Amino acid sequence: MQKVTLTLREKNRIPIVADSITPDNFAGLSDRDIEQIPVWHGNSQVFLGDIFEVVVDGSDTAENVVIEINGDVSRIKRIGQGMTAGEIIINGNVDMHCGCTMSGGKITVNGHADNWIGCDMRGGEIEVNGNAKYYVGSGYRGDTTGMTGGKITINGNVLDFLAEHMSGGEIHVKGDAGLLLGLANNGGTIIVDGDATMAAGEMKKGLIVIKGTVHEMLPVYREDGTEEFNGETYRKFTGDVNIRGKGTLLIK
Amino acid sequence: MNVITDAICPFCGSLCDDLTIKVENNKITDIQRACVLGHNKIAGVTDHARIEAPLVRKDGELVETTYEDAIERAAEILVNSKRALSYGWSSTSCEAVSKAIELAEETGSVIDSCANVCHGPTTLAVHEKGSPAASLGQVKNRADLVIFWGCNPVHAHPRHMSRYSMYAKGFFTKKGRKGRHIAVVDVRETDTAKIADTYVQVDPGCDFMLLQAIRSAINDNEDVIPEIVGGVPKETILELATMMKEARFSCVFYGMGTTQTRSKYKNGDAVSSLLYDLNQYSKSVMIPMRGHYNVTGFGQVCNWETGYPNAVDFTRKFAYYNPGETGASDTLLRGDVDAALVAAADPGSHFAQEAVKCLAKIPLIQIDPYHNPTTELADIVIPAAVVGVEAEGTAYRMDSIPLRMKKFIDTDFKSDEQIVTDILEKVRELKRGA
Amino acid sequence: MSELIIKNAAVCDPLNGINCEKMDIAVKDGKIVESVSSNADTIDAKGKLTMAGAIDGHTHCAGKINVGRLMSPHDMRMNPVNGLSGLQPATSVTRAQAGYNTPNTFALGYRYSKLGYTTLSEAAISMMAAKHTHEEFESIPILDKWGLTLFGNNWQVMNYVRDEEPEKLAAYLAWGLRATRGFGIKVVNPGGGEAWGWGKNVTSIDDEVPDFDVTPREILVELAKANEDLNLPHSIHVHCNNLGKPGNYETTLDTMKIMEGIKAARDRQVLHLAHLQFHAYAGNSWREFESASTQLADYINTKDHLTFDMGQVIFGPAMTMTADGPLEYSNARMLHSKWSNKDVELEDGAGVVPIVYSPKSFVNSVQWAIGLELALLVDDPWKVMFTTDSPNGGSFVNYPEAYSLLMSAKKREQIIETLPELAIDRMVLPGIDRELSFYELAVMTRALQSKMFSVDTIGHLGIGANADIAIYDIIPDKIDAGIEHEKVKQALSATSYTIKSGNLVVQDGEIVSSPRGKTYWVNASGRVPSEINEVTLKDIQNNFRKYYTVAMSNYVVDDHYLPNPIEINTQEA
Amino acid sequence: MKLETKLITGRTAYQGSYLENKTNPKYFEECACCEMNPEDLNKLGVSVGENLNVKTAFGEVVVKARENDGNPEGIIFIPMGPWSNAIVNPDTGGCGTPGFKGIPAEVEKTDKEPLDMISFMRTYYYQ
Repeated sequence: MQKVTLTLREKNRIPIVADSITPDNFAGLSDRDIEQIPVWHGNSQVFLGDIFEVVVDGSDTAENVVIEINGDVSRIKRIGQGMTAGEIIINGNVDMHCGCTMSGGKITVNGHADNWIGCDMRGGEIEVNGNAKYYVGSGYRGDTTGMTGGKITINGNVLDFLAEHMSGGEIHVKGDAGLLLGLANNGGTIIVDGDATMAAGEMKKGLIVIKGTVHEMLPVYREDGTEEFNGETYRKFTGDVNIRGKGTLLIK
Repeated sequence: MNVITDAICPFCGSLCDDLTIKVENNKITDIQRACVLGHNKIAGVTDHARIEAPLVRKDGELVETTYEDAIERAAEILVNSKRALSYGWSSTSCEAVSKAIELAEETGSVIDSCANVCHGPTTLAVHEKGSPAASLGQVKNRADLVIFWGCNPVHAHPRHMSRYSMYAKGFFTKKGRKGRHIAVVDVRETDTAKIADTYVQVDPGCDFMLLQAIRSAINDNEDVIPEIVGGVPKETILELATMMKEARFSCVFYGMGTTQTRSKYKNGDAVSSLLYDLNQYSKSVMIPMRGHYNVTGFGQVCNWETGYPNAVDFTRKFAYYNPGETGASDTLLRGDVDAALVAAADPGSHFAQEAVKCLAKIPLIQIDPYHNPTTELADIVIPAAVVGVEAEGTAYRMDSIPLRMKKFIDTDFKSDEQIVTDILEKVRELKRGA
Repeated sequence: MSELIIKNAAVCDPLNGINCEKMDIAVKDGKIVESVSSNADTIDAKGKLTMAGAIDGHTHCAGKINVGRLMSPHDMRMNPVNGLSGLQPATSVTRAQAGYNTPNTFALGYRYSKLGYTTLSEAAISMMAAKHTHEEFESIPILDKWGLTLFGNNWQVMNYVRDEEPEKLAAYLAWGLRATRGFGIKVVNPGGGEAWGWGKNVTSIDDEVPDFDVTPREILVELAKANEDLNLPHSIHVHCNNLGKPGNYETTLDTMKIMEGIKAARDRQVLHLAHLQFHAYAGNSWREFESASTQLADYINTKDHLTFDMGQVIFGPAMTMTADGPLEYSNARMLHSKWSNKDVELEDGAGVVPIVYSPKSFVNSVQWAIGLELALLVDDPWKVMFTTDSPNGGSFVNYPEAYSLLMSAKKREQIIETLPELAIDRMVLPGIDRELSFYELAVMTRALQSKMFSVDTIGHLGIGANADIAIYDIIPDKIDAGIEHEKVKQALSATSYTIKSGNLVVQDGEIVSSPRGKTYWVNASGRVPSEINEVTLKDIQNNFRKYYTVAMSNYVVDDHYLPNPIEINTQEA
Repeated sequence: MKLETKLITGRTAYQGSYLENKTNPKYFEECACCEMNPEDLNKLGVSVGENLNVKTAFGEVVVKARENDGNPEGIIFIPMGPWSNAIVNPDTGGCGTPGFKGIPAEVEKTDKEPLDMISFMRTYYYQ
């Protein structure tokens, strides 16, 4: 077990890109080593030690590294990018691209997350105990496959374009979702406990369940009886008919 | 007297190239064939209040200075910034754009064009689905159906209709307007809608729903379409679909009504998907109604020089692109830039209040021929020649056809291209010194 | 007065009959000379393989590649070929680089230079957007460029063909080359592009083009004749009808046969067939799809009037881009992929569609084999130009991969073993053991291009040639490319030195300087009698007045767009 | 009386004609105005040329009333410019572009006068 505690020294406005904050990168490193990892602050390079007070307890391999981040890191991007193992706990709001492309391990955000959390995720787990903004678990610009594996749980609400181009894995939003969630889903599972608007266009395959109200049902799904999901009965829709999709959309 | 024929109008993305300009003693004395927008811009070079000299803000007031001083101050601001925003570059030449990109790369800045508040979402839609397009002459020579969706050319592109779309006569369209069906889809009955054959009124923000419904109709999936979609009756939706399927050649011109409304880039994406299916039955293309005369050119140059069409962030020395994060409005709303260079655009007028507030707080350099709301916020103001009137250069029409803009009259003002070149040189000098 | 001497080079220079001989090369003022003074800078090449700068005779490097870029921001982030793809930061010498299949202009220049390339032939200039191509040319550093102008679906061309007015046709072509500053005549799916204006296509060389009362056959033959009447340095450069369709090899054979009677004005082919791989398919459906490379190679081996390029496929993501609009639409429908289209009034069209060639796909695997088969089954390397039709078959940064496939039967065998059995049944590659030598590779990448484009200053290292030189970290007599194919691939991926017009631009695989390149264009107007020119101009003006949406004066590319021009005047030749 | 509407902003030829002439009072006249259906004007008891306060979740602005029977009831139009942009939705929706159209807006009659360009910029942006 290796515990790394990062405490933000001073809140920044110009974004810091800290894709080096991962258990993989920190495994086996001392506080001095970690302090000397370079990160971009705007167009200049600084070091993690300039940004955070770093305390390391123990030394271990990535799967046994726990990184705890304290302070408002709502202007620090890409925390946990590409991580394969271990754990990150963020006690505060976090900036964009947290946990993007990660393939293993767990990130917990005890605050709100900005856009693109868990984008292009391959595996592992993300839990946000507040809200998240746009493009949770989506693909990046131009890509036609986004999240392919892993699980994202948002305990609050999310904004538009949840899980765009998702092709695997699971997303559970316990609050409401915004516009156009699950666009071009190709095999992922999306569950929204609250409401959603214009859900699930161009779904090829996969499952989308909306437990609350769907505002403005897109005219691209064919009603196909009912289906049970977790002990409850839903109206079942199949589509997107325009791409001969075999996706399932369950709504109340 | 000097008569310039086939002159190119530097106003909108129609980039009309048939103007005749008469010049006497370095004064424009006659402008033929321009619309009111183009005429006022070209005539305005001498009529309107120009920024007469470089200005710098001292104790809250803008006071005159020299080009040299203004350029040096501008360079200092950029060199000292951690993340500057370079914005605009849409009413200027491709040559100036190219230099602006080099400056952004050199200073580790973010650079974005007016597409940010205009057709930026169109670009995002192309990333998703591509763009089935054509040059405007294909519409002129072939189209028997033209659909204006969320655009109002009577006001925004006045000569578009006679030169390319509504009235134009071509090889297969000898009857012009008579042989062509015009449909308008909009949230209000615009002046364009008033002269159309079909007007479909859609509820605000429901374009995406309507486009999906038409696509379902095209694909013989009428059964999934409810009786009313976005305020439009099913019957009308089926009529639109039939109209599109039966046309020999159709074009959807789309504007801000699709990009600036709810669902944003998904509307353009949906037009593209609709055409992807429609082309199995009937030839159909889509062309965005671009606003600034060379906002298309910015996209072209930025795309070939950086790999991305706009919203490029060079803070990490390589090109990083992600509208929503690196767009001009995004950076200003988040307040995560510490200086701005604005050229050939007026965010003071055309950005949302929250974004303008950020511009007002940070050091702001403006390059422009005219005093405008951005000037009110600027700390350094560098007057420029009017490109397309006082300086030549390349511009791209809304259909990506390049044209070389002419210079009609001489001026003592520096061109945008020259000003940026000078700033870039000064930046390099300062960096070498540092 | 800059002087340079390259010592102890193992020179491979087929145009001068030199096969990996140890020599010195002297350079003065950008040209190769007999000797230089003792003040000359020295490069000790230490027996390394030294060739003329390579020439990519068919690549999509400027113009519609920008549509590809716009469609694929994810391509900018892709990095499958280390050092030659992906996002790379700016340095004190280089601008920021991005991309793989559709890299930015700077990356194009740097990466081609690292591979030892010094000249590019853009495969298609859209006439009306020609300024765009030249703007991108200007932005691509280091390399020299030219572009081939699209004429195969042009209204005025089709009208003159139909009306049997060969002189006016030639006059129009000369005008078009000048207006677009083009190098030669490109024909893409003749007639099919016009049909695509109505969402249709043609399916053989004898289909009638809607509304124009001509056939692809007539367009092809008349353009070929006019090409020779104008004494153009290059032959017509043809992308046949029916690209990418099973059974299309018959159309390809037809196209080759109708050119047999054309007399060449110069010592070169009268027909160049572009990316032949895509036109060498047998079978009547995708289920029956199989290689037709034998049928085509058998014909080519008996004829001397044509050259072709491979259009080799590279496994992985690629970006198809072509003036063949209807093809791209059917590609997009078949692949369920993004689709861009760009028809140009009175002239031609274009489409761009991303693709992934998968070694698990039987069709893709056969396509991969066909390119290699064509290059290996045609005996004479002077008929075969090396290409991937970049980025249609794959990005140019993969050329070393394809070179090593041509040079190693063992490597081919290793890959074939992994392909679907059905694919192996439908190809002839497993039975081919030919391995190309460095000499033959130099023919296909340099010497042939010099000849087929009639540019005698490039593609070789003789006295008077441009000092465009590539030196690779290979000792030719100490390597067996058949076995050490991986080593060959690595060495050909980054030169020890690339010299462009006498300037050192690459050293040890890194860009060390970035001079501007030049642009070639062909002026054939001297071959057109003035009275013919006059009447033709009237027709051109008429088209502008009635049908074009730009003025004629704004259409032509002026000198501004060619700051470093090389004008080839066909009158003088 | 207050009217609940949806705000659309955009180009007009008149606003566009003064695009490079924004210190001209005509630019102010052509931008600091709100086009409404005559029925909506009736409901508010406002005549053309009188002043309206338009308020959204993002700000408020005073503009002159104009009539346009092309606007359906409940849809108001303010030409693009500093006045309209004081009340549009700044959120870029993760796509870079703010919401310039379809913004819920509350309209009522006011005695306040619209601010000319320079006064407007100073009032809204000089702290």
